Amino acid sequence: MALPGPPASGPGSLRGNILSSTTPAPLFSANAIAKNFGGVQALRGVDFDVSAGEIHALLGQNGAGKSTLVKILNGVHPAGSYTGAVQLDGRTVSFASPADARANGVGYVPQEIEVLEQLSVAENVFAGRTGLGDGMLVHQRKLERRAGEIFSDLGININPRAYVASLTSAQRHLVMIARAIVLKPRVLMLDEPTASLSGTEVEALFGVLRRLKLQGVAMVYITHRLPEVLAICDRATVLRDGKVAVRIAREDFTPETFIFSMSGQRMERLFPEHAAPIGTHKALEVRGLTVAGHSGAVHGAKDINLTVAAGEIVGLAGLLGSGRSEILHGIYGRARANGEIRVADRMVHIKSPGDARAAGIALLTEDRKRDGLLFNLPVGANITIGNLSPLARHGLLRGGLERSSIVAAMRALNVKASSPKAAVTHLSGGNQQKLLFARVLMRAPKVLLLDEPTKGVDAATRHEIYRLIVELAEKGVALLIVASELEELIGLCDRYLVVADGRIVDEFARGEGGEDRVLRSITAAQAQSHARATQGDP
Amino acid sequence: MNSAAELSSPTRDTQTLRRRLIGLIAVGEVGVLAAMALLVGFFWLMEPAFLSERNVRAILNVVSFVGIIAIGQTILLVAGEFDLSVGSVAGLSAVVAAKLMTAAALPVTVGILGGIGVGALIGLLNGLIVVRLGIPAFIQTLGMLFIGQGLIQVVTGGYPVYPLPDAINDIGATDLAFGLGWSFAFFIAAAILADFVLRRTVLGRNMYATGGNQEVAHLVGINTNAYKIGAFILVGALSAVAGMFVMADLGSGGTSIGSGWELTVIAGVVVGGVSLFGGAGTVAGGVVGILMLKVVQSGLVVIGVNSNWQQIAVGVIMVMAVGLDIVRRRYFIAGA
Amino acid sequence: MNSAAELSSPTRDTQTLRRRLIGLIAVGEVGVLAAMALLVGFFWLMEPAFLSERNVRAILNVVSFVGIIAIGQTILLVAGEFDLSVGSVAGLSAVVAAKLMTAAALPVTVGILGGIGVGALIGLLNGLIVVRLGIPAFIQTLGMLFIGQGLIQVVTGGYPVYPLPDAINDIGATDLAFGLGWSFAFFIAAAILADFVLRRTVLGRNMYATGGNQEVAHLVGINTNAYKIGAFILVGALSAVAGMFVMADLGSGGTSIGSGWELTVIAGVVVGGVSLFGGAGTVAGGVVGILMLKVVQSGLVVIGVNSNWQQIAVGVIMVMAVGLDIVRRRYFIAGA
Amino acid sequence: GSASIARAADVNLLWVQPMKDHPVHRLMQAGFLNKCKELGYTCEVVGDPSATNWDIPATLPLAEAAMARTKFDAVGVYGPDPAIYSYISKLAKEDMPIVTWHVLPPEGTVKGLKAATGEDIPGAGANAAIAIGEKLGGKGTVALTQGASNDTENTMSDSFRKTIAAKYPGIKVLDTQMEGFEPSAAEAKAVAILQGNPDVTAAFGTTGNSIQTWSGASRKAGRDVVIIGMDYIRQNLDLVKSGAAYGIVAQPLYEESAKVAELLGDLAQGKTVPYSNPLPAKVITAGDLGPYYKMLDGAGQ
Ligand SMILES: Nc1ncnc2c1ncn2[C@@H]1O[C@H](COP(=O)(O)OP(=O)(O)OP(=O)(O)O)[C@@H](O)[C@H]1O
Ligand SMILES: Nc1ncnc2c1ncn2[C@@H]1O[C@H](COP(=O)(O)OP(=O)(O)OP(=O)(O)O)[C@@H](O)[C@H]1O
Ligand SMILES: [Mg+2]
Ligand SMILES: [Mg+2]
Repeated sequence: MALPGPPASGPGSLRGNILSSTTPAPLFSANAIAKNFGGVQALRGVDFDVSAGEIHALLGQNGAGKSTLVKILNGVHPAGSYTGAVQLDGRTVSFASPADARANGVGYVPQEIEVLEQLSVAENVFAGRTGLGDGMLVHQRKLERRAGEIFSDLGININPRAYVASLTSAQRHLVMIARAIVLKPRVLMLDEPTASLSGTEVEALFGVLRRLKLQGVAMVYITHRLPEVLAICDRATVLRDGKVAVRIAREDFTPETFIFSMSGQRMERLFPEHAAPIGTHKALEVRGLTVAGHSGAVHGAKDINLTVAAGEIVGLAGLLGSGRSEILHGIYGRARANGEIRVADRMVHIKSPGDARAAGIALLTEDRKRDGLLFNLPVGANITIGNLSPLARHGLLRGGLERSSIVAAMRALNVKASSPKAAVTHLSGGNQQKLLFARVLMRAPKVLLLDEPTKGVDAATRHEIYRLIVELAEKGVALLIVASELEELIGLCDRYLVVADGRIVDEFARGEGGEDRVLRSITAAQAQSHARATQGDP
Repeated sequence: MNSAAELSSPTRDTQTLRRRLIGLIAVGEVGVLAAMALLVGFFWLMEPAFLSERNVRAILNVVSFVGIIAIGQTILLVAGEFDLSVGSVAGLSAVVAAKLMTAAALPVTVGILGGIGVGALIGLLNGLIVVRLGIPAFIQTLGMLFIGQGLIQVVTGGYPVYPLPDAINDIGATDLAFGLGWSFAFFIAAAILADFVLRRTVLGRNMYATGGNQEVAHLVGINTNAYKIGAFILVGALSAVAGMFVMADLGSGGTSIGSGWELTVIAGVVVGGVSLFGGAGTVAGGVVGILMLKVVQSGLVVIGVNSNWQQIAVGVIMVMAVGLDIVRRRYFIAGA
Repeated sequence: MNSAAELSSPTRDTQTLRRRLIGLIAVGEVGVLAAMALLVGFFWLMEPAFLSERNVRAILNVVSFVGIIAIGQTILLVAGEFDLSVGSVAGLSAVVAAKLMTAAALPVTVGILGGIGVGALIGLLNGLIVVRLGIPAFIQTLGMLFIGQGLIQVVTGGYPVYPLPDAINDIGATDLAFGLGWSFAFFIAAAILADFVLRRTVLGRNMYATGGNQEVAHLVGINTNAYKIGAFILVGALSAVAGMFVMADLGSGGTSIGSGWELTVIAGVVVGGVSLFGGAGTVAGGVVGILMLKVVQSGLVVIGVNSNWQQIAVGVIMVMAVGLDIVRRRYFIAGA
Repeated sequence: GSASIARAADVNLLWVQPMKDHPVHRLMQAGFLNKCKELGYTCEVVGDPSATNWDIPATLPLAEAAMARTKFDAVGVYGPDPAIYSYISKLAKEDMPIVTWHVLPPEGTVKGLKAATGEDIPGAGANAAIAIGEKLGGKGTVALTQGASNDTENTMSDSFRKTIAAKYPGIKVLDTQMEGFEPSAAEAKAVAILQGNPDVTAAFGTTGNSIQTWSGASRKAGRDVVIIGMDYIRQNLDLVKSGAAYGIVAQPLYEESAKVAELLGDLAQGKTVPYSNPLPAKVITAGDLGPYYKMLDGAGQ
């Protein structure tokens, strides 16, 4: 089996705790839901239900309709904009807005990052709560304390007073999860909550979800990470093209059944073989790079030394907020950085992303909503933006040429959109991700920096992306990849580095390492830096 | 970053002091307060009469009119919208109130309530159209600015409503203390209340959320439409109050009350750190901002700057005050 | 949604026709064009003289002044900024050019170049301060509006610059064809060029990206600062051109040229579908929007609406035109 | 206060005028300041620096600021809006001698006001009506525009209308339209009036720009219009001379402003002055331009 199973010491070992599924009466259910987006039939009569104390996985390929379904169940798509019925406790409910859903004890963690950047973490966690038993007055201290408690439950260290604008995208995601949990919901719907979390954080989240489960909360859990389904879910419903393809009981859970029911195909192996030999010349060499943390709150990165050979795939592993993204941003000229960068043995001075691109470097960013998509331009123009010079003569766009290259790019990455003129908001999350991938590939970069390249991408397409990455490597492109799923780095990379506190602390070759060893080197590094700090020796 | 690191070696005491100072500088209103303090000091040095009772009183009096509107505009900006019709609503409410008291011979209180009602109604209309129909606030409230100006002419036939009942003139002439009247008292009370509501209540928090990111606010269950409409109504009502205070002060329901205020008010509150794009700013900041603009205008006259150059100076100082605030943020908050 | 599904049964032919029609309605400028067509039709029915050659000519002439600025403002709005100083830049450039030609007795061409230079320089200054120092465009350009007004007084001492050299008066009086002069020719040529650049060139595409999400545009390697500064310079220079055309038309460097244009121009282009928040809109739309406003103003006078009600009607029609556009989008594009 | 009596050399006068930068207001300020220079007074002008917005609340604190700094002996307050009367009375209560101009409020209506000067506004309107009535031979249609709605212009157009109705029943006067203060927009509006009313043969405008507005419009509309407007600035004189316009109501802007300086100076030096100081405002046509050109040349304009 090429698919990795759950790690031995991971959440999977708790499988026995799960109550056997003698399906109790559903707490929350959807009957014959159909939803049409101006011609696109996103859902075609879906029946779905979840019981108290159950974690129900909702699976499906990108664009299958998962997010649409939970948005209906949460009132984001208000009653009247779809057909079918929603029932809570056996009573029919029609939510006109998320406020209605919340009032009925339905919590929701959206797929895209939706936070209030100008407010503090605590204020975000309690956003929309009217009072805390104190009438209309806000007790800032109390909010901060409660938020702090929830974060320590989640096993993470986020300062409740920090402004959300200074958080990394994974931290923002955790803030959204906390925001849903403080509601003490009876039903909790999580749309890909772990897409940007790494192993440790996922485990902490699972701890919380298990506690909620024991308290009888009904949960809907959407993910593309199949091991998580094995680890925590009681039942799975697979959507395909807006219809329920199959319902799977826990007894029948295997990654193969999931993949087959989602795509109708069997997958031989998830990670392709990286056969071609790695080139000998250094495509990217970074010496003594120090990256300033943005807006003061993120630590940045210190004294980074790394090389990536042509045709080599190098990964960056680490915990949330460790500075992996910052390293990429430093190289790409997005964050202020000092140090030497060489591309193909030539020293380059990168002051801005424009310089990086001129040097043949491309970056795929992590937060597609904030840093990736241009919502004012259609799908096609989103792909070609930044790559227009080859499509123009004397600054004049050549319409035909642009169109054909867009179509080719969409086909190569299997971007599912009604047409190149479609609005990007109408694309499902995974398809948006593929669109951005198409954009960075368009320029044929020599060095490709990928920050969470498969965030929100379904298993089948993930396989496509892995194959693409390997193909690029075989063509001599140097790749530096940040991925929160360690399996991904282990399966894909020729070598991966461990980042902790903004420094590179360890390195593993292909096949080496594993969750435990990586964690151990992170802990060691943290202890060391703590010691350094208390000795007062900078 | 580097300089901060170098500085971090001294003893604990200076460190805490430093941190406290930075904490103080980080307070939102400090930027514009500092700019204002600088200006006041400068004007006073150049011409001590600047701080004479007479001048201070004149400044405080005039700032109370636009200041009352600035309170509402700040809240509306925090909620993510803005209103260009404030001046014309002020003027319309004043002449409606004046007509009710004179032509319709109704009691003064009815006239005042009528004026406030007109303001609140226009605010409601603005809010409904912006929120429910999705017309951009710029267009709706600019349209309302024109409509209000037209209605002023229709109501008055182009002639100021004059004279007014004595009761109204008395309101304008009352000296509560230190030569300041009802308009100033109302302004201060409203400013303190509004600042408190924005800072410390759930209502205020939800207002920030609404303006910060409407989509998110909606998602977390805030009735963003209600908040926005409420803020529009508030602006309308406060504009009406301001218009009627001007009328009482001048003793005439003039047809040009409020003309040109639309940009003054927004400029003032934006100088005071309120964001044009929603979700940021405080009433204290907005009020100080507008006070600063009036201080500048008055100070330039006091120190005898040639009148042609006064407007140039106002423009330059306005930009510089905001620049100072940006520098403060960049070096003391980000770098802290 | 449902009705669309029910309608989708007929034969292929009507379906394609329907799709074509919807495609036409979906074109961005159709909303405001439809509103304008309705209005023109209405005014013409009420008073056929509305479409008399002379009236049409007069409307086109006057729209060419603000229209020239609207072209620049549209591009700047697309790039995500806006400029409130356009009117005062127009006025200042006009009087500077006039002074250069008269008091300084320089050749007319030097005067014109000087005027354009002043406009471009102010645009550059606006751009640099907004982009490099991070001062919000609202404050910087409002400050510049004041500065410009002050400078007009300084340059002229408050008196219109009059008489002007004959060469300038000739420019204003030239009849190129159909009674339309240089300002109209310039306006049309510039509008066509700018529309083409925004629609079909790399420059235009990058402008949309810059205004859509500056961070993203920066990350894909676009020099967003350069684009914004460039757009500011363009607005400044075009404002100068417009100001000088007004001056040539009037035969006098008046001190109130351009006063009040700041809101008119933005209102016009926003009515034409250009977004205040950047990244959306076309020059064609912006130009049609401002034409519509002028048509309304003229039409109301021609059909003899009482002057008190004219402004009210302008306000209402402006809001309704945008409303029509929103309805169009909601039902024909989303539902298509 | 002015209890102390000043000598000519140290007379300090203040001039308070909202919408300070309007071109016509600038002309008045020049009249005042030049007269001050001539008489050896120290004079200052304050007001809200706008060319389009009439904002009294914004103007008053500027006057207060000037008075906080300098002890003025007398103050001129621009009067065409009753909203300023309460301020006049307030200053008068402090024993400050106040003079207003451009309107002549009947004595006693504004408490404390010492003197007023200005043209006889209804008279000006009547004169314009007679000039147009004669020129048209008692038949035709007249368009009427104001810059904005304010006491001076309202009064003048009312008297124009009344005089026409009384003396020339064969002449029709259209509803008043507002042309505003921005020249290109004003001209477009005038063209629209001509288009909407093919019978218009004359136009009267009560604002300083209207001669330019109407002569431009009549040229663009290709119509012969008998035009009368306000203010003898050079461009208006030229337009009358060239025949593009018929006449100018020679508002004594310069003279009334100079008169303000005289009145204030006298009051400051303890002299008594007459309350009402009306000045003639006749209609001048192509034959009467000479002295006006001379006056402008003399004023260096
Ligand atoms: N607002 C919208 N307008 C138009 N089409 C939409 C809209 N939202 C979703 N769709 C379409 O509905 C379908 C289902 O989308 P949805 O977001 O539910 O997919 P998903 O299963 O969540 O996929 P992913 O795994 O990529 O997040 C897609 O074809 C998508 O393009
Ligand atoms: N200049 C910048 N402007 C805006 N956001 C930035 C900037 N630089 C970094 N960020 C954000 O900060 C984050 C980078 O933080 P960091 O490198 O510490 O995280 P990480 O190790 O990748 O961990 P995580 O899993 O939390 O993303 C990114 O999410 C990015 O969105
Ligand atoms: Mg989804
Ligand atoms: Mg990251």
